[in-house]
Amino acid sequence: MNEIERHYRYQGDPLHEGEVPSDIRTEELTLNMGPQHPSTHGVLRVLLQTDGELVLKATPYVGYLHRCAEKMAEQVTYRQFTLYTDRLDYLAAMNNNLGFALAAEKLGAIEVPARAQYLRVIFAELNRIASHLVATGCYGLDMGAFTPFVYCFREREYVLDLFEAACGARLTYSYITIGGVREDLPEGWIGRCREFLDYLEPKITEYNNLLSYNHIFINRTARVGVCPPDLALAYGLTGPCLRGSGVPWDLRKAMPYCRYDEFDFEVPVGRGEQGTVGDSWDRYFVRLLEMIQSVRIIRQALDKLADGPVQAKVPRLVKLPAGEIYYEVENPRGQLGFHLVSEGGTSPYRLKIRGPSFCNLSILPAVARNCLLADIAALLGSLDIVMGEVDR
Amino acid sequence: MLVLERPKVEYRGWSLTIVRLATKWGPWALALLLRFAWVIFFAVLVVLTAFVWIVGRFINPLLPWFLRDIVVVVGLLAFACIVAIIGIWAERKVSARIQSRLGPMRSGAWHGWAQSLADGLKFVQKEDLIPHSADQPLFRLAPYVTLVPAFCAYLAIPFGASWVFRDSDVGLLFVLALLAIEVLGVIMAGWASNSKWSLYGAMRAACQLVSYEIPMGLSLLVGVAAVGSLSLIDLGRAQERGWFSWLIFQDPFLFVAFFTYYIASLASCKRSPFDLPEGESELVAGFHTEYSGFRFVMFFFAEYVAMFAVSALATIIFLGGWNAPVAGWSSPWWFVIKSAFLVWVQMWFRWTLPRIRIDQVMHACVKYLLPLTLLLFLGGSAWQLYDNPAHPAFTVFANIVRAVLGLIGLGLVGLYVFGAGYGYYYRQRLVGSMVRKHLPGA
Amino acid sequence: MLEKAIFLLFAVPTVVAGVAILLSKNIVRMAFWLIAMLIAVGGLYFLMGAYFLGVIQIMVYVGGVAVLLVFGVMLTSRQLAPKLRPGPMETVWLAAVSMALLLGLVLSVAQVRWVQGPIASPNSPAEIGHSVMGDFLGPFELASVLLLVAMLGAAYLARPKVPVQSPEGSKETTI
Amino acid sequence: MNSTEIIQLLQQQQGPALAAAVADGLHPHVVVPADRLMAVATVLRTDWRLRFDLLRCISAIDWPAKNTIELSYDLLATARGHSFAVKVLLDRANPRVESLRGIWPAAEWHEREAFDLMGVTFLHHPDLRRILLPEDWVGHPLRKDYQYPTEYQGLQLNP
Amino acid sequence: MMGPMPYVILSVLLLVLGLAIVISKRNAIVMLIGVEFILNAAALNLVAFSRHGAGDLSGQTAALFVIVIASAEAVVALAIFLNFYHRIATVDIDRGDQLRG
Repeated sequence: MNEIERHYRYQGDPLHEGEVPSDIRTEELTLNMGPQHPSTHGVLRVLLQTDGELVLKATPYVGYLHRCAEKMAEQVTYRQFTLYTDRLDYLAAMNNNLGFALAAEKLGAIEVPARAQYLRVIFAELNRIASHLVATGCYGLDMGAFTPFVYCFREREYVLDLFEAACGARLTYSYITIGGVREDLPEGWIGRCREFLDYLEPKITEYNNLLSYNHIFINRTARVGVCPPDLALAYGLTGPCLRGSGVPWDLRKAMPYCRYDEFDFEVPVGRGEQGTVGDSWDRYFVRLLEMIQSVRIIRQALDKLADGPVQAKVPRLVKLPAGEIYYEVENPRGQLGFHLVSEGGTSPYRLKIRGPSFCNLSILPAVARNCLLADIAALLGSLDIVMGEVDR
Repeated sequence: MLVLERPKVEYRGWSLTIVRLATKWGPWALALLLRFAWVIFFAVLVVLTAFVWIVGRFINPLLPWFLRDIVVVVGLLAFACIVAIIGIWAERKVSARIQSRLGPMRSGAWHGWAQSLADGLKFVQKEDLIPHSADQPLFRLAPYVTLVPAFCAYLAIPFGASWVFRDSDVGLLFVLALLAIEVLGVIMAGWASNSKWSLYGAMRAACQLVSYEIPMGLSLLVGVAAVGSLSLIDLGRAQERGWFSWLIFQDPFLFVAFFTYYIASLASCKRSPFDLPEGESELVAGFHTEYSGFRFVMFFFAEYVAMFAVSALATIIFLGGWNAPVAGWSSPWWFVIKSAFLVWVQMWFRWTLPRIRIDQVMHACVKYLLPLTLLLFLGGSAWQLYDNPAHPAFTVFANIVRAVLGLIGLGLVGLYVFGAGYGYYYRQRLVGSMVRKHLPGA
Repeated sequence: MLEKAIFLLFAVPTVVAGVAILLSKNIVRMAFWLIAMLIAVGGLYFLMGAYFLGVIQIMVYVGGVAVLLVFGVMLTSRQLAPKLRPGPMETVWLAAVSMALLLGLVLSVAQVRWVQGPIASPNSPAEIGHSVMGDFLGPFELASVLLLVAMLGAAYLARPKVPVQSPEGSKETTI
Repeated sequence: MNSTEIIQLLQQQQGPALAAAVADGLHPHVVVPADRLMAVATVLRTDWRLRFDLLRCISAIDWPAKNTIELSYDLLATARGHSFAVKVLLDRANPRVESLRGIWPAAEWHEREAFDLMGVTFLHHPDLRRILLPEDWVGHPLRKDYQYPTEYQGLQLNP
Repeated sequence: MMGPMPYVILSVLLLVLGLAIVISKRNAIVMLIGVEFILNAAALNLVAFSRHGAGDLSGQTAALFVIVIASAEAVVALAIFLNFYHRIATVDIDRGDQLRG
């Protein structure tokens, strides 16, 4: 056991089992927060060892939504695989498409026109707003406040209408393809998009008074499910979960892609306002602030939207040269990575997908120890898991 | 262009056909009844009195009193059912209004008034299964043990100065005792359905309800100390001299006692921030996870009946039950309006506040509510010691305090009315999605 | 005649509850039979005009102690419905002893000639208050001391052996 | 630090261990024999100049032609902002390698997935069992020569 | 008016039932239930005699004290049984034979 393992021991990391105080011996229930449970956001099964109201150990079981997208990638051409990327993180399909398209374009050294890149930024950020709206709404629902859920979904309705006007679909768009964007915007779309941005801005302050600074909500989420920064990094947490723990790491700022370096926006980081740094409240609040930053980015992107083609000249059957690349994109839930190995054929030789929720979920056993049953719901809600990209 | 016309929906279930028939022929029957209402009413009255007079003379002098009690009890049960039905419908409409949606609009003519009826019929025809390993007799008994005390509470609640089934001089304690029995129904349900989740619900319910009975009882006793009698009629009669004679404005301790009582009553009805026993997001559905069909309706019903009963207690003791703000005009309608307002506030809490954790519930009760109510009780009874003609200086001070508190009360009511008006005036007419109507051809 | 009818209405459930507890095997059912008995005895108090006592019985006993008992039963019963099988010889001896005791007591009670004193009228809590503060003041103070000691003792006995570390260890959660 | 400096630094620390090193191209990496992986990983994690604290992904690639299974560990240093990869070539019949669970706990689930879908066994792994497929599944789907099962627990599957 | 006789007979019945429960059942909690039976029998007697015999309500206040003390006793007894339960997994009285611990 080298000094690094000792390094992780002090946070009660489950490297060694059995440090549960043994002489609490009222009846020990093993409880199944089964695949269908209102607060597990999808088909996730968590086995809880509880003693009365106290949860001693929580072990997640995944794999109920496994469709083996990676095996199918080897039998499908590059253009056809963009349809599978929609189904990975079904709440942020635009960002998944963007990730795969960028990885393929980098491997094939395909040059994407400027207008397409700005369109990609606009749609990726709009999808980030929609996904964060779902996350904050469902988190309010987990805590028992039903109303914010309904407000968030009302706002999300406008984003989905914008997407429907642009690419015809509301959830699985496959709008961003290799070489650019499928179609150009319908006329009048930009005006409606600005109207939506002006409509959304005051709404976020409304959610703050309704939920974020609500005394009961703060008591339920502050100091609950605390992930210290180095434990979060050790378990590979990325996105709002990592930034909630105080690590200012955002791929759009650190390793800019698709012209993100041309926009100025801040990276909100959890500062432990209501409790300690890295608790559920921080992760929730970072998502709220990120929505405001996304609005700023979209506004700047809309101003920079130049005319021009939206699709580079890419052959109908894309053939990428032999080679290998690992490319990551900043998704609403974290860094979505594509490890693309190609042998020069029309379909990838091997494609490994690194889902952010897969790593975010892996911290659950380490953090959910000696907490109450209701805290499990708080912790899971704040990690914002989507089972599509955990099970792939 | 795709034109969406209203889809022809065929209801095949017999329950919904009844609702459709009722809503189709209902208004006609109602109109007929209304036109000849007065005639029918007097006819029934004459027949009844003749029957009672004959029975009284020939069979047994005690019987008319017995009949009167039966009629009153049936009336009370009907009132409780109506309260629950309106409560269920109102809860849906209130939550819709808060969440900027319409709520039930289709079953029944105006604003879906028959929605509770439709729910009831839906639940009646649903199969209510009993889990195999459940404890059969306890499982069947539990809904009744929750429902019966909630209805019995109405026996002791006076609607008007003499409108009460049987006024006993321990009326207040009688209602509190009945609410204590309701805990057993919840525990029985949780234990009998033999599943871990409902066991958690039962455990939580037991802790919460038993521990919140004490602050609830104590804050009521502060009012009783002011009036000196436990009977609800005396409590009501002591507040007959208009707005400033209401107990809530008598002394600052009583003013705070109203709010502690209200919080404790929220917990004892398992409502809003304290709805842990059936915390949906953690416990699936808490103690009534395994119940379906008509048994579930009983739990659902008992909740609304208990909600109104508890608010009725609050109005009688703190807000002067059937007495109007102006001295003379006391009538049962004032009692119903005030209780309905308190029930509306309970619904308002439910759709705005998240749920608190079980250990916070216990901490709130033991560390904050209990000592506070004990202090209030001490202060309230001390205040009563000095607030009598023997200490003229203090009574002058007491009158000033009474006036100030009354003005604060008026201020609060004004604030509420202003807020409601402001909200109504500046509400945003939300028609469909704001974006859709701009799209070409939409 | 009416009073005897109502008396039987409340007396029979108490005896039935007692016998049911003797015969039943499932602990939880026994607890709920106890609650039935307590409510029936409360009814008897109402019949005898002791309204305040009846209400207190229901509130304190049924609402508090019985819930505590059911809680205790739930916590300690390892399986959901533990079975208790007394041996055959035990039931015979039990029946014999209890029958003998019953007969002896009833016969001795039957011979007593009751001096029919004045019937107490149904009283209001105020009178009970006066009597508690009046001639029962001594026992009242003693009872309050006893309750205090009982509460402290119970809290001390039932504290968790290992302080449970709450999230972030800020405050101890004892459930 | 760009990848050439990283590779020079690694050569100083673990000179003989590096089988091959590719600095330019889209995926700068260094190939390490299986038994030296733990040492190189510790250097990458603890050296103050490198400080790779985020293990992004472990991908297992099956090369039946070269009869090897290639494991690629993609790393990222959030403090320094540079990224790098370490590759290990294992023989295809019995792929065994040391588990990096002690250095990066994030590796636990990635290694379980590699074991589940590709059949790579990791030594000293806390609980090496299938993560995505059911416990009693036979075979490792992501291998190139994987035959689709026609029957699973009584369910017939006719392709 | 039927005098105190029926109440006395009922309380004797309750007493016997309580004793039978305490003797026959080996579970600690059920013995507690038996004790509750006996206490209720006593309280019933008190109230009956105060109504028919003495004519005032001193019996009722005595019954009030019986209830108060019974609840205190039940609390302490349950705390002891929970502790007992911590030491030995079951609540079976025969098992509680060692004096240590």
